[in-house]
Amino acid sequence: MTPLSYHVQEYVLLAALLFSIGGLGFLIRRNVLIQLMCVEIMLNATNLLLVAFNRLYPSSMTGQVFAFFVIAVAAAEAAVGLAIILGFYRLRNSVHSDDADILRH
Amino acid sequence: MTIGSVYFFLCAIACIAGALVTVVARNPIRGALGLLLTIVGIAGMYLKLHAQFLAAVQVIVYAGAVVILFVFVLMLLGADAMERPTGNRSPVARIAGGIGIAAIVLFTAYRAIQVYSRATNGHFPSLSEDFGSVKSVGKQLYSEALAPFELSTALLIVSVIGAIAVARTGHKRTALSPNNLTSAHRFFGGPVEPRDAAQPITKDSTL
Amino acid sequence: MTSLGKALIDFVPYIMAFTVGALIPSRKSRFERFTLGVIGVLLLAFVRGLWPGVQQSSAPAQEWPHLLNVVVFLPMVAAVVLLLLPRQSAGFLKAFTLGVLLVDFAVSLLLLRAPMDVGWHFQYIAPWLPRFGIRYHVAVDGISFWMVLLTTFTTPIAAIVAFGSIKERIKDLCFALLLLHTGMLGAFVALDLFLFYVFWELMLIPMIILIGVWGGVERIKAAYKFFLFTMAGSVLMLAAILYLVITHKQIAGYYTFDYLALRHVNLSHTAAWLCFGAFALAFAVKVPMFPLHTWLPDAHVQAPTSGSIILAAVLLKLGSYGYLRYCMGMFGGPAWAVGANLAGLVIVAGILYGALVAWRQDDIKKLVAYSSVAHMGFVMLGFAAATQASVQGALLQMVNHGISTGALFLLVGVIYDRRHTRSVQEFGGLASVMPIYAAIFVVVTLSSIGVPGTNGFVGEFMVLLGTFASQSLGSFATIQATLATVGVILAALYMLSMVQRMFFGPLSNNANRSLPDLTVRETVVLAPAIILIFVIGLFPSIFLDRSSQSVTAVIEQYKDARRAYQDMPDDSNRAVLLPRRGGPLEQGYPEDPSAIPELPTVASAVEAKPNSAGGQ
Amino acid sequence: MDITSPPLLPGNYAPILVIIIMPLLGAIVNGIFGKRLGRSAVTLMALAAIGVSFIACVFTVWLLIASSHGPAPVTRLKWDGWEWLRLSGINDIGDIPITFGFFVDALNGVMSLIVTGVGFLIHLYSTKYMQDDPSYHRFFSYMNLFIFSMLVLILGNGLPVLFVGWEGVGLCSYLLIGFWFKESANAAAGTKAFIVNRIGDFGLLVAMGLLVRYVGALDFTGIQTGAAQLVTPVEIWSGTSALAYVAARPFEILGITGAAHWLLSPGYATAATLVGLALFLGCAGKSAQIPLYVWLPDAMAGPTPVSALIHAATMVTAGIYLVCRMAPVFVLSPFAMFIVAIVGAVTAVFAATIAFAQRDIKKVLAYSTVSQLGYMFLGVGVGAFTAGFFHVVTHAFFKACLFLGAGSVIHAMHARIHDTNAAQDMSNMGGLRRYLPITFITFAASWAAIVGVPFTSGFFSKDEILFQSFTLSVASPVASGTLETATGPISIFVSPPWVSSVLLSLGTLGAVMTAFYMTRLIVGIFFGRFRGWAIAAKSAHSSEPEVHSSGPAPHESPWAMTLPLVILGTLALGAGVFNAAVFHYTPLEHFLASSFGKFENIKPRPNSEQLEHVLLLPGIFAFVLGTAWASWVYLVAKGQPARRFVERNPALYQLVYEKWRIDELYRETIVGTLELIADICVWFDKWIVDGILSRVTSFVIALLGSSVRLFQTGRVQTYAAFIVLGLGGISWFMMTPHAEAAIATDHETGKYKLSAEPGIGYGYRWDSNGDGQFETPSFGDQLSIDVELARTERRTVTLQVRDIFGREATRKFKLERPAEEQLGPRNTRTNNNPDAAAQPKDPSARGQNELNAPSHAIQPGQPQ
Repeated sequence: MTPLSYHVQEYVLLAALLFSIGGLGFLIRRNVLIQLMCVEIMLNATNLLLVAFNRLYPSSMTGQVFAFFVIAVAAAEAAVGLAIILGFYRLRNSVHSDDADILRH
Repeated sequence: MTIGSVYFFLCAIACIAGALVTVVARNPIRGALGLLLTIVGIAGMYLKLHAQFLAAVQVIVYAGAVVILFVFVLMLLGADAMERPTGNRSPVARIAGGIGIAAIVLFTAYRAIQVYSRATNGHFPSLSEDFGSVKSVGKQLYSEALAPFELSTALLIVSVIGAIAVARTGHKRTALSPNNLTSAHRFFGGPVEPRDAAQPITKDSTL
Repeated sequence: MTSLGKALIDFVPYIMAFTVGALIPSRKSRFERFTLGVIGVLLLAFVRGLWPGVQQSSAPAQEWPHLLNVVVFLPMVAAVVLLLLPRQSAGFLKAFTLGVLLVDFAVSLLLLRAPMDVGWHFQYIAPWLPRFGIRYHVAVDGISFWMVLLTTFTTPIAAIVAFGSIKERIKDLCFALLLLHTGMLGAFVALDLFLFYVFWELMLIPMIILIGVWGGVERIKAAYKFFLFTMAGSVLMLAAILYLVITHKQIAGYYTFDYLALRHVNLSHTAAWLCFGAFALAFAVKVPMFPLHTWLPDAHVQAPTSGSIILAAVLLKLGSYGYLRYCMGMFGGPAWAVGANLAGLVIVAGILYGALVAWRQDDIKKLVAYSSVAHMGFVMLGFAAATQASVQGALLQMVNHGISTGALFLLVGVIYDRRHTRSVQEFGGLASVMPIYAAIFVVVTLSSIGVPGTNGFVGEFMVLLGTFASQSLGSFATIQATLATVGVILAALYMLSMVQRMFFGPLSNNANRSLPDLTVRETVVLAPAIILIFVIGLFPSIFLDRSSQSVTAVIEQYKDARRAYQDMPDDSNRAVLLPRRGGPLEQGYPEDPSAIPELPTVASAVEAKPNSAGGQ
Repeated sequence: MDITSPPLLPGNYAPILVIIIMPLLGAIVNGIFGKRLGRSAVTLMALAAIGVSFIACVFTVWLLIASSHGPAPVTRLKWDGWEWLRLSGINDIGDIPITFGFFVDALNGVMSLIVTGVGFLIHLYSTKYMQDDPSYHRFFSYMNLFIFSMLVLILGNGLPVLFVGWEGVGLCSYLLIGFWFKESANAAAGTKAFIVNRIGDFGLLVAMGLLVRYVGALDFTGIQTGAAQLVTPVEIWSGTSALAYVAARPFEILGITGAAHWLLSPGYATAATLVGLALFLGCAGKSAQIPLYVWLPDAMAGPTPVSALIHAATMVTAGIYLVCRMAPVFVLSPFAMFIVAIVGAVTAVFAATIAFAQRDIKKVLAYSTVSQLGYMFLGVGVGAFTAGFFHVVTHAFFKACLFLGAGSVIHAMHARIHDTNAAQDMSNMGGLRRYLPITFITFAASWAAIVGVPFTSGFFSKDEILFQSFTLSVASPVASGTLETATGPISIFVSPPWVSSVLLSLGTLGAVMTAFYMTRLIVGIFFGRFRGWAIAAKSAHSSEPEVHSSGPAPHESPWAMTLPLVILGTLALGAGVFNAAVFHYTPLEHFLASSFGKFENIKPRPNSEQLEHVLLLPGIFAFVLGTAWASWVYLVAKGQPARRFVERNPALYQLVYEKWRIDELYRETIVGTLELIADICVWFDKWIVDGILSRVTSFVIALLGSSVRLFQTGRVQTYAAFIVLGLGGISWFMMTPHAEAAIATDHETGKYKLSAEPGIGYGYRWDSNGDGQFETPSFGDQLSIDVELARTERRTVTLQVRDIFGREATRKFKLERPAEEQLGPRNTRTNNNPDAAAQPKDPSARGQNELNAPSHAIQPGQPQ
């Protein structure tokens, strides 16, 4: 039985698990902040996958570079997302995602 | 069971536990901490995969900045950030949806594993020693990926400005009341009030 | 008889006409006397100038090719200039618009100089989108000639009425009127199908603004309905136009949207029927024919008086003009085959149905709207019968309906401005309170019923007698004509019962007790219509001579197209290009741009018409 | 009959213009400027207009009489105006120009004399009768307009111009009947008159249409010359049509085969009959015959001079003029003549019965007019045009005199009884001969004429009609009596011999009734005790009257009213001299001969000469019986028998008093069904037509809108869930395996190379030898394969592909190498659309070809 961490399958399985938990969280939870966190989890899952495959084909570092950029974008996204949540909170003084239904009328 | 597999096992457990805590936690602060745990677990994974630079960036940027930002906003919102006891939505539908999605994702992962195990038996090849180091990533970063690198700086600046603009308290924007929404009546000159009060609205008008 | 004496003799009738006109008003307003006198003189000049005998003698006048461009685009240019004028000075805006419209009317009178023999007059061709073969091709012939004059005659009257009763957003009103005027004129003179479609749609927008902004309580619903009905029809027409153009490209090798060329495309049976159906639907909505007429009563009830006048006087005519020009012009076969059924539908469901429904209406405008359905039923019957007399009668009936229904709406507007209600029960015994108004209303009612001596009669008489002797209706001609004549009785029924309920009998509602009689503006506006009613009634040959030759040509082509349609074998699914026969009607035919300029065909070689700028 | 005009005058005969324009001028001047000109000016204008026109008429008729004896007899004086409009004949052959022109010949010369003469007298009469009416000028404007329209009608040179006058007269009667429009009853009567006349006009329009179709001419000379074309059969009921089948079905079920067979066989009528019936419908509308007479009694709502002018002397006789003018057409259809005669006779009797029970003197006179018109139509119907026309002349005189007499009585009654209905009621009158002597004498003279006292005008004209109705008969226009039609010969209807005796008996019965009710009328008004109000003793001493409801004795009307009465009275007595057929002294007949001409199929009975004197008896017998009986009942027995008759059967009396309730019958049947249909149409229009087109479509769109709106829950999660589902769908689609292959063809060498398109994680296997067996059972990654073909060999190569999820897709490629070398650079292009190359260059096909998608199957070069 070869040791656990030498095959990319384990990382793919882990990333899939993490990604589904993130997606699940995003769809189920009503709290906008938790939803944002779940998005972060999903992003991290994909980063893990990128790095794992880069490890599988080590000829160039594109996987890691790409992961690096994903982190940069995630940071920007989190900042703006939180700003929007603040604006939304000020408008509807609640973070419950169901209240954001002005467009519905 | 080598040290590596134990280390891998620990990090995996951390990540999954963190994720579960984030999703299930009633209190968002506990959720943020769950997220922190996940991120640190992922950083550990990076180390295992010889991505030292990325692990550092992960810990500094993600754990250091993003999660702290979350906690900062949570503190700003205070008690209102708490989860409102909803419950009007039947839990059965949500759980069923969740399980469904999880099943699909896991099934895809399993099939992918089958293929890859078949083709390249997923074994990690040996590496040159400075594989994941800052030098090699930096070299790649500044040679092939120079354009995206510069663009990401622009992206970050824009997002900062955007965040400030959106979250500015300054003037109080009036909420969009439903009745002065743009509609055909506005196009035809203000809200439609009966022009001739004397004129009884003919009941047999059509459409 | 010295020349001075002759001139004096020549001048006397004008002086007499002026004095009679000036004497008529019993009021002391000198402006009214002066205008009525001038109107009398103008109409006398109109009749003497157009007297059938006089025209042939003068040399064939030089046709100024740019006349139509001026007539059509003057209002559009004025509309643009209007946007720059200050919004506050309403008076200036009104004067400016009225001035432009009257100038446009005066310029359009120049059209009268050309003898309307067969062929296109005042033709102007300029390349517009050469890649698609779209040309700016405008011309006037016997059919569209009187429609142009009817438009330029009606819009100023509608403008005067509008400025009298509408008090807010004057600038938008003026803009809408000018744009509408351009749209209507363009649609009548365009000979390039693309250009026709542009003007056809351009007309819609100002009409909707007129109904939607200054209308009654449910104006927006009526505006929507009007728009949706017309759009649904015209979108199908666009599809048919494109199919025709592509088929023409396949069989003749080059793109062209020109009516002259597309008329020669003889489609296969199914394609011909589909295209005919699309065109006929678009025009049936506009006419309005039976199943698609329900927008008309709502549009009329909610439209302001001026909107109703233009809608009734001109917009309905576009439907029937389009049917004659495009449906019968390009799809002779299907039009002939559907002729008898169309006549049947139009009689039972147009003339009789319209009259019966009008009889039970309480709202005057709705009553007049349904009477328009009946009158336009006569026009379409005239086209379906397709004899020289019935088509000429139908064309004249279009002008008559424009004048008499326009005047009727004017009169309804008069009492609507005073009492703000249109239901007949509110009025009773008005004749004792407003004698002049009652007298004029009875005169216009007589014209709309079709009492001989007025214009209504001449149109209906020619259509009916044309239908009796119609060949395209075959064995049904006599029965259908008799049924249509019953419409004449019903017309008297609903109009007179309305007149009796409104004017005769005791003064039931004391709100009517103090109603003022016609003001100066209203009499001045009504005078030309009243005099024209009698002029056309007694001297219709002025109008008929100008359309007779073109009508003969149209009927000739209609029969040729039918024969070509019948020679086409049923199963073939390929279109054929009909041979060109030259002659004045194909002057301005779009040549194949890519082809090597072979020997000029007979048409362009025979006579270089001085006016046609020609070429593609 | 030539249409030249007398040598002394150029083409157009100007006085006709004077006859016509003067009344129009009068109407316009009075109408527009009347109020400002003042009452005397209006009177002067009105009377002058009609007077000048009358003088012009007299001059014209005199000229006609003078010039008709000369070497070149001139019978027509014409004035052609301008070309009104132009019609086209059947399928556009022939051009029918209609000119706005007038002409005078014998027939309409006499008519114009009556119209303007009697018209002038009535105008003179009404200057006094209407003197205290506020809208005095409007009345004379309408009267002048009426005379103008009537002149246009009788002088018009063709049916269209006649039609202008025809409807103009209808319009004027509408205006005059509804003159006192303050009471809605009068206005309603006016509208009713116009609409009923309009139904008549419908008939005239249809007749004109048929004439255009079959004769191709509308002016009278054109109709006369082309009349022969009318004797063509017209299929009015095709036995084979669906309608016939439906109509015959019930009879077949019931077994009445005769009726079923009749319905299934095609029905024919000659065009002349159709035109004749349509024309008669027009005449019935205008001259108030059986179906359309209802408007005349209600028309009494207008002022009495109006009734005198319009409903006695002129307008109602327009119908007879039309029949006389269109005699050439009527004569060709014995059936139409039969209908005219029968309707005339029946109307005469029917109207007389109603006149029995009327108390309002104007109503009695109205019904007597309808009855007398029935006589005229009877005369014209049997072919005696001159007799019919002569009765028009005499009737104009005595009926106008009767009406004006009644008017002067009503004028007198108005002094005390102001309610119009009561003032016209016979029960309030009686014994007026002492107070209104001149009115009484003239009334008696006209009574004598209408009753048919021997040697009065009425006697001669009515007796002539009775004689002609018995002797004349109309033979069929075609000698053989049958006409060829598509389905075999049909016989033309000829009135059976017994008809003439029926007509004579009906005429005599009518004459008896006329005598009875006229005597009842004259006795009721002028004899017996005065029932109006108590006459205060004229003695000078008692100033105020004793009895409360008493008043001054009714005074005689002023000279302006009595002068016309005297003139008309003398004419009523003396007019017989114009055409005393009994004494064979008939100047009118000779004068009119030029207008009517000789019709060969109007044949008198062989022994008519002897019968002439014998047939005087019915007329005299009727007069004697009627007058004696009526005078016994009302004069001698003071009306006792009448009252006993009323008590004995009150229902019958009430029915006859309410005019057999014909109005209510029409109200329920025709007007009722029309209203029902109209209501159905309105409902249909609103709910079905509008319902479907706008309500249903808007409902459907609203429904679609709301159902889609359900998806917009407003919760972010639902949107996210949908996004995920969408992604899933797309990825599923992307993952389905597609087996595609490019084929490189080289027909010379026969080498074909198939290369499959790569896919993520795909496995491929081929069957190149076409045996249905895959070379390599497992899915390898062999992307391309080479195939070698001999000449004209066909082979199908199959490719199968499997993706990572194990789903397979297969595709067959049919390869075929053509037999021998074809011209032209066929195989240079090796795009993936091999068969495009095989197309010969054909522009029409090229278009089609580019349209359809490049197919992979290689068909050898035949074009689609």
